[in-house]
Amino acid sequence: MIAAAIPRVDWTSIAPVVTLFATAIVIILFISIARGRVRTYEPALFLAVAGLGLTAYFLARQWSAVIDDGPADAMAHMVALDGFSVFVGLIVVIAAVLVLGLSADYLVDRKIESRPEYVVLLLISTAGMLMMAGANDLIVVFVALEVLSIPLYVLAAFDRRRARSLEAGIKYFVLGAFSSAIFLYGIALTYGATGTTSFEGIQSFLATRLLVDEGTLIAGLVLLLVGLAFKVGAVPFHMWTPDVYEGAPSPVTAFMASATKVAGFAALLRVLYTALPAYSADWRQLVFGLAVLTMLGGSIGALLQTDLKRLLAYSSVAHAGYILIGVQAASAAGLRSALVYLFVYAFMTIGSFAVVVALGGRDDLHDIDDLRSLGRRRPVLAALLAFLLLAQAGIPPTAGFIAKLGVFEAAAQAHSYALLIVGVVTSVIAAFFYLKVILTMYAAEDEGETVIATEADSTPVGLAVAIVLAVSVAMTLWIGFLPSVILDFAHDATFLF
Amino acid sequence: MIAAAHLSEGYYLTFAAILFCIGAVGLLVRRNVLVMFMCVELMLNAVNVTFVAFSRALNDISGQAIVFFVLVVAAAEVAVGLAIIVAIFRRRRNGATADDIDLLQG
Amino acid sequence: MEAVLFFIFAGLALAGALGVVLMANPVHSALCLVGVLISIAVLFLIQDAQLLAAVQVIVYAGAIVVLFLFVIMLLGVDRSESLRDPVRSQRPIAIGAGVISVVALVALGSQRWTTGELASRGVLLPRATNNIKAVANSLFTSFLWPFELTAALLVVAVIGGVVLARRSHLPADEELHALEEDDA
Amino acid sequence: MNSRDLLDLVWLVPLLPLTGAVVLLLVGKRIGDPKAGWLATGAMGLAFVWSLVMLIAMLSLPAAERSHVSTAFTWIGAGTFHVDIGFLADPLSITWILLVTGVGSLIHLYAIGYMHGDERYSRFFAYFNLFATAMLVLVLGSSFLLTFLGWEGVGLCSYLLIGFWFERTRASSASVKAFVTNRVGDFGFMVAMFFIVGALGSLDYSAMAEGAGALSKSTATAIALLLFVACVGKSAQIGLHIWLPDAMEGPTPVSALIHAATMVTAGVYLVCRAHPFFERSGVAMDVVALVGALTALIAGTVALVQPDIKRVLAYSTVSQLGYMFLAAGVGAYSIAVFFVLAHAFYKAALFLGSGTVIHGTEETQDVRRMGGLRKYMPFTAAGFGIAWLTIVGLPPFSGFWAKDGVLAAAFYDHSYVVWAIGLLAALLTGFYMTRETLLVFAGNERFRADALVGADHAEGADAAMVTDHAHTEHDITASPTVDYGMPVAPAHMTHEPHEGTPTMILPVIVLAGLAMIAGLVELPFHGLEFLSKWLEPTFEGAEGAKPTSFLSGFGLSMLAVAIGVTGIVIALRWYRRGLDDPGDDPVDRKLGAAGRLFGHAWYYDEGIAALVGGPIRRGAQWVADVFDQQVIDGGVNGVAKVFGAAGAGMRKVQTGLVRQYALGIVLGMVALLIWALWRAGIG
Amino acid sequence: MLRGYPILTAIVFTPMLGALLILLTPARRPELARAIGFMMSMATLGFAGLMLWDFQTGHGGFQYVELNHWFTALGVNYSVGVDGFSLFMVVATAVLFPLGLLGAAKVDVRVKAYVFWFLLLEGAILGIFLSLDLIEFFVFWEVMLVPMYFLIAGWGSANRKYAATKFFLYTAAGSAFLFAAILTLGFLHQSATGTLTFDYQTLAAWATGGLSESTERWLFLGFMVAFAIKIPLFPFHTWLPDVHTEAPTAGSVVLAGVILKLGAYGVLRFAFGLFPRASVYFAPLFLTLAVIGIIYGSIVAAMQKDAKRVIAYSSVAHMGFIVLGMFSLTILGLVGASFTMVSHPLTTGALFFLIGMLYERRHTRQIDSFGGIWKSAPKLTALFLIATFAGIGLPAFSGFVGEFLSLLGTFAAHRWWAVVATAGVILGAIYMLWMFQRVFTGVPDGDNATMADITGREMLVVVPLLALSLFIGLYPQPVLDRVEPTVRCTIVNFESKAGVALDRLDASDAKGCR
Repeated sequence: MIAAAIPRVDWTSIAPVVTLFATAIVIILFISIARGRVRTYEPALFLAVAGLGLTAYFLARQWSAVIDDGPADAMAHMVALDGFSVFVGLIVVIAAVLVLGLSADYLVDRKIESRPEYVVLLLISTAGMLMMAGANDLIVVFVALEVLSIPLYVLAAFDRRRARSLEAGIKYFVLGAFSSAIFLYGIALTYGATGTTSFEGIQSFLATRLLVDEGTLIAGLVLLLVGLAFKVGAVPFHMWTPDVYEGAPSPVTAFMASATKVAGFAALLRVLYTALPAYSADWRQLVFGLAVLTMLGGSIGALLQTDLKRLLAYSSVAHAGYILIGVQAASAAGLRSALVYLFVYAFMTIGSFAVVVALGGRDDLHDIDDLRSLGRRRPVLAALLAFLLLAQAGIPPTAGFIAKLGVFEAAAQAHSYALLIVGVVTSVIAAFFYLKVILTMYAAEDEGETVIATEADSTPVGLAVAIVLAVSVAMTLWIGFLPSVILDFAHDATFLF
Repeated sequence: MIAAAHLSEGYYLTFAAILFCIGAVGLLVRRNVLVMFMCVELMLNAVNVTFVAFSRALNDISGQAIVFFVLVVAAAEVAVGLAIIVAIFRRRRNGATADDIDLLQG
Repeated sequence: MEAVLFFIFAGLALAGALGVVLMANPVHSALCLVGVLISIAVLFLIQDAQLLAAVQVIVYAGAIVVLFLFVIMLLGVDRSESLRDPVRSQRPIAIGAGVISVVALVALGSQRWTTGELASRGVLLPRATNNIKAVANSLFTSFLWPFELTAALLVVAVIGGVVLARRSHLPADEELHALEEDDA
Repeated sequence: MNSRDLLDLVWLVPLLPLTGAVVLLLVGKRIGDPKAGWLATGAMGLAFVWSLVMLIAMLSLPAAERSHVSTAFTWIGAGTFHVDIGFLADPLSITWILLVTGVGSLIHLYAIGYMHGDERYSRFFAYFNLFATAMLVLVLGSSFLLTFLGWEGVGLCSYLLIGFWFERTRASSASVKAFVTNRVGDFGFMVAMFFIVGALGSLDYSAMAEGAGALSKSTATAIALLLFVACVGKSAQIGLHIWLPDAMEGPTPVSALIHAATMVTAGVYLVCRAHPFFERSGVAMDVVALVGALTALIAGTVALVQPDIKRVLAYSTVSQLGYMFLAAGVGAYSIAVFFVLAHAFYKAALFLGSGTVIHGTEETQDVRRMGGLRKYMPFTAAGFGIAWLTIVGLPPFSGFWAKDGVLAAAFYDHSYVVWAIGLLAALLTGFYMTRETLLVFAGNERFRADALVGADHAEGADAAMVTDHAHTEHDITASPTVDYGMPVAPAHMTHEPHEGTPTMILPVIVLAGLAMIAGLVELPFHGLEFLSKWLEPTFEGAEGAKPTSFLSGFGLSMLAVAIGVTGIVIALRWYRRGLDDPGDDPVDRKLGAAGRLFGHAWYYDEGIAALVGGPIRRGAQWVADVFDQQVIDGGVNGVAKVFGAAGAGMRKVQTGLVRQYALGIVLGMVALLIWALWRAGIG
Repeated sequence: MLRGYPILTAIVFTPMLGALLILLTPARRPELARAIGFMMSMATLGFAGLMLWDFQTGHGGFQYVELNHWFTALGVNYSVGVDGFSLFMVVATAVLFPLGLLGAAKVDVRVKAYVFWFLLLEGAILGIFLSLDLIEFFVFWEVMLVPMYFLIAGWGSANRKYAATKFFLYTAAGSAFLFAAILTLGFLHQSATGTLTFDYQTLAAWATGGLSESTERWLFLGFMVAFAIKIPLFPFHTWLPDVHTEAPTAGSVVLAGVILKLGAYGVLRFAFGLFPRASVYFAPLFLTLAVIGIIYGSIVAAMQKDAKRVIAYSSVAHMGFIVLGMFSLTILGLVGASFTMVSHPLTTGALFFLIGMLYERRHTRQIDSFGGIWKSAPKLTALFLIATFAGIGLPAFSGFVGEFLSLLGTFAAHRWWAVVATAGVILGAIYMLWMFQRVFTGVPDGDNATMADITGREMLVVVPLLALSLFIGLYPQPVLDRVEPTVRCTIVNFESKAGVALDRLDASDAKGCR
């Protein structure tokens, strides 16, 4: 009655995840041994970056394997090795490196304790995301979701001396656990309805069988969607985002906004595109509704915000809405556009948070009013923030425009004209609050007040943050001007899905 | 292999649905963070019951295997969650409820 | 026989669940939770999930709930909660939503709960020893990958617990001080 | 060089004054006073000489071939539409350029002295030359569009010159009023051109000559009437006449040149030029004749009681222009042109004379404050007197022949109504011109400081001035159409009145002389109708009715003279000795209520001013302030407000309570579940 | 001579290159930025002049076409070309920008940034006029907003934040629909033919046959919303006065001069080219809006208290003439509209420069606070007077030719619209002259009495514009000859695709179009 033998371990497919775990363990061991004797933080950072670099190398290996042999699965069909997983994995790894860059000085400056552990948690979370990218089974999705989320709960609350950070942590945790339970229930119902949790199993089951009584499956689908919508921050499951983004340490927020969102969408795309294509007519309706609400909610919610991080949180909600447009298209173009959007979005948002980090600010509060006449006080930072915000607003020739163009094209192609209209209209609403920030930096000056250079103005931007900022801006510009590379990359990724 | 006179899985599943929703509602109406966690545990248990019931109905062992993962996840969540609570309550000894944690809003 | 046991323990479990939600004192809630968990263990048992029943009692009732109680005591948050909800609309809406959810889920499921393919990843084995084998088999073959990954969860739980619960030697931000003064 | 080659050079005529204008605009200040004036006058004089050359060249051609177009280049060509910059030399245009350059030269000459000492001396002459250019383009244009170019050009110059003394609010307001009123007419001109293009495909006069006859009556009527609207504007016919009296705010030479001799007759030119349309229509001719007659009459009534020396002349001009249209309206184009010539001479003389008077009396314009000036300025008085005799229509001066020709043409055209009206207007002309002449040059001297003030009439100041001041200072409606009712200003002269300089006297005398003898060009005797013959190629087949017999013609003439003399006699009786009390004008007393009606120009201006300054302005203000800002822009901003409110709502929902966020999740789940129920076909 | 040389790319990217160069200059040497800016915009003018000189007359299709792949994954190419519609807009743009920089010598804060944005704006606008790919067009269309936004926000007057935001959002709102329509069009084409492309010529050739009439109408409206806002057509005009009042002088000049034309150009090029049937169908609607705009703009202009607002509303009226001419769908109307598009930048540009000079001298634009300037600043007044009359549409100035042809064309097709619009001629005189009267006549007092007259440099800015206006007013043929073939092609397109006989054309007109 033994169903199967122990599966052959396909190292290619799991190498990235394993590498990250191994790095994390190495760092933990190092901490335990070296604590109190030598500095542990810098070596931990170094090890982490090296591990991430190695991971990227393995991802590249995976890519060539996929190119050569086509998509495959491994570990008893639990792991998918395809263009999609590599693409998403790459975004996540890049995001993790950039966030480490943001964190390096930040943790020191703010006197946050347990810094090496921070690095470990970040690595494990990243590993969870990689797992998610290659998930081929609902159970793997669930476990990966937890592996990436639980460290994030801790990271959000990491600045323990700040009440806001703790509050972010507890809120994220309660709601995260709650939505995980719902998601899990969805898995259970789907399991009952199809007899399996494997994507391929579900897909082939639904492809070969015409279910008469679809109640359980539909209920499962709905609950799965709720859980994933929570992770990607879609309205009305978004309410945690503003609070958590605002309260969490800025680099963590950057990580959540970029990598977590990527992972969430990876899961969503996997579940919907791989497991449930037979029900695309149904979930397209739901995603349609979610997309509309998310775009509207994100852009309208941001209108009156006074805190920069909170504003960026709402903006990330709005972005989720645009990505949902790509999801809703249920086509290769939709998938590709969503991937491109995620890629671009990661850079834009990390760049924006890099400015937030560079600006410092007492108690990590970021009132937009404090940006007053930043254009005069810190011209370079102001210009970069303005640029990144305009990119987020989707103004060409930035990557943001290419991203939006992609999802809108997908919508048009899928005849989702209503989404297209809502999308373009909310872009305009969204432009308002980005402009509000820009105006504060540039036009608010010389209204009778003299520009007072604060102490923070003279603090130089740390090298790591500067590099992160430069990379983000460079990518945003580069993709804006010459998007072919990334478009083709994403195209191949979807082709090999 | 399966005895004929089983109770239909519908009973278990209905029970699980009710339990799940009690847990969900509990999380919504309680203000003590620990009780809220317990409600999450209720929800997870409801899911476990669901898995086991389906497992039997499908005559498929994986449903039971999955419950193990749920258990692990629940344990890890509780550990971290309680740690966060401890960290918060260290600072605020006067028994704050979830409603008092509202610095972040708007 | 199964039906009788089911109704008894399902009823107990629901009562316990209501207890968790309704008890004003968190300690009482925790105790009710224990009742729920044990009842569910029984339900596992009657469904031929012997291993799970045992684990349920050991891990859940034994470890998790104790942890809860420990934290409650540690923090001294065992004061009863006021029964009036300051947000007046919350309770009716929550209950209404809960009821609708139950009705909807049951209505959806009761068309026909189980529609899936049978025995896709190994069949159930009736007796307890066989059950353990079957589960183990499944975990180490089909679910090897997620099984390995759960290791990460445990690592995270440890690190997270340590990091967060560690006593800080640095003062809190001014803001926190201010809040403490407010509370006092 | 044969005469056609010579006629090709007709563009030199407008070019000469244009050169003058450009030079003066660029370096006029450096040329200075009075050299700038001499330069401008020289340019005009040369233009006149060249016009004479053109005349000779034209005369050397056989009558049937006296039409020559010289094309410079394509102005606008698009699609099938094509207009050239081209000049048409034919008897009509040659006549007009002779008039413009001839009278223009004299008035330029006059202005040298008149404008002496003005701080913007050279600019005045630049404008003057520019005006001449535009006027010459107007009459020489080979198409409606080029005529329109000139038409607008003279409007521009008129604007500039009326507002020449821009420091005076009255002047600047009058200039705006003139331009805007003319624009109303231009509207007609433009729409007429659209019709013409639609009907004929071309705006060339040659196309009109060929195609007008074949047009439908209604099209022709539309074109003709629209063109006439333009003429009404430019020639200040009844309805759009309101700007001309105000135009007297400009320097007097301007009044003489533009608002008497040349520009205002452009309407007559246009009717003559476009006569095929009018002929084809028929109805339009009647309208022209009737409007002309009514204008002659009504403007005459207004002139009766005006106290301002120039304003009497202004209304007189309006009235006289009415005669010209009357003539054109009954088909007597040659007579109309003849009238234009005659009028140009005598009215220019009158204006220049009045200018000299104003100049010599330290800017006094109120005839009630003059009197007996012939003693101080004998030459001017002589010139003015001759012109007076001419305008009132005493034989054998040109005025007689012209007016007689008009009335006869009307009578023999069986247009008895307009004839009767014209006759009546002659009575008025006789009266008001005599009144003015006597009040200025004869009778007691009322300009001295010790003269009676007429204080008891001071409170008679009424509406005209009150409305003038009621408006804000810079208001389009604040233009001084009538000064009637203004109290007599206290005498302010510090010196004795004096005669003008020789350059000012000479033109008056010359013009008066011309006015005397101009009748010779068109005598209503067989073989002596030189002008009609000369113009015959232009007005081919469109000659007005002729007296059937000498006797009946003579009878009519005598009747007209008699009526004119009646007016003179009445005025002589009232004003022979001037005014005992400057504040007490007999005409006011005798006419009573009618006098006030006439004095206020039938309240037409005040009515329009009240309308524009009142409801129209309030309406526009409402549109600008309420509708535009609150309705339209309010709508735009309202959209933003709606989103803002939604954003505020979202902030409110975000209470910070984690339970509520969870509730959000649950509610979202419930919504999805309800969708699922619907999807699964349950409930 | 220029065939084979990427002259158009040079035109678009020279200013952008200049902008990059300026970034490299040190901020404390503004004169360097200014010099580079002026040089690069002059170089652009040089290229544009070269193109104008070399442009082949009597040829209605695109010239100097360049086609390069940009990102084919989304069907987007970099493709530029010039025809009669865009030719003079490019030249007008190239003329206005150096003058704008010259006129902005008074800007003394953040000069580097100012010149940077200004050059970027020039490049974007030129890009809009030259793009032959719809997405590329849209990219430039959106890019243009940014520099303009910063110019208003950074160098505007008191209420600049409101104005900048309003400008950006209002225009972006319109563009949103344009964007949606472009994408939809592209994908309808893709699903019909299998090729994903946004190439204008391909789509134009396909659209009428490939789209149902109702789809065509919706797409047309999507395009028109964007264009109507930009033009701006009544009732989408309220952003214009707000922006004009707040924008710096050169910004206003460019805004009125070319940015407003972008909308009209969009209609000519894209709405007409892609959706001929819908254009015919909706023509009465837009004619009516145009006529309302003419009358309404004039009335509201008359009542303004701020000189810039007067000109702003006058632009609404002038743009009404342009729209009127276009939607007459006749050769004369289209030629007239195109001509007005060339002429309006000259006259209105001059007016805005002059008002800017008044503002620099008196720091107010309130009409009431002026008076009698003629006495203290006669030369400035003379130029203002000329600009006023040029703006009114006095024959001999360029405005007249355009308006006259527009009206003539409209009259042939829609008599009563033309008649009512002609009435706008009267109103135009009222508000302009009334403003002139209040500002320049009377006796000056206070600061007005001591106002400095125009300087040589300022003359250098204004005189060329007015001289050009006079020149093409008297001799418009060079412009008309280059515009008309393209207009004929458009009309041929209408006749063959919309199936209506709009004008008297023969088969020879269709040659050399596409």
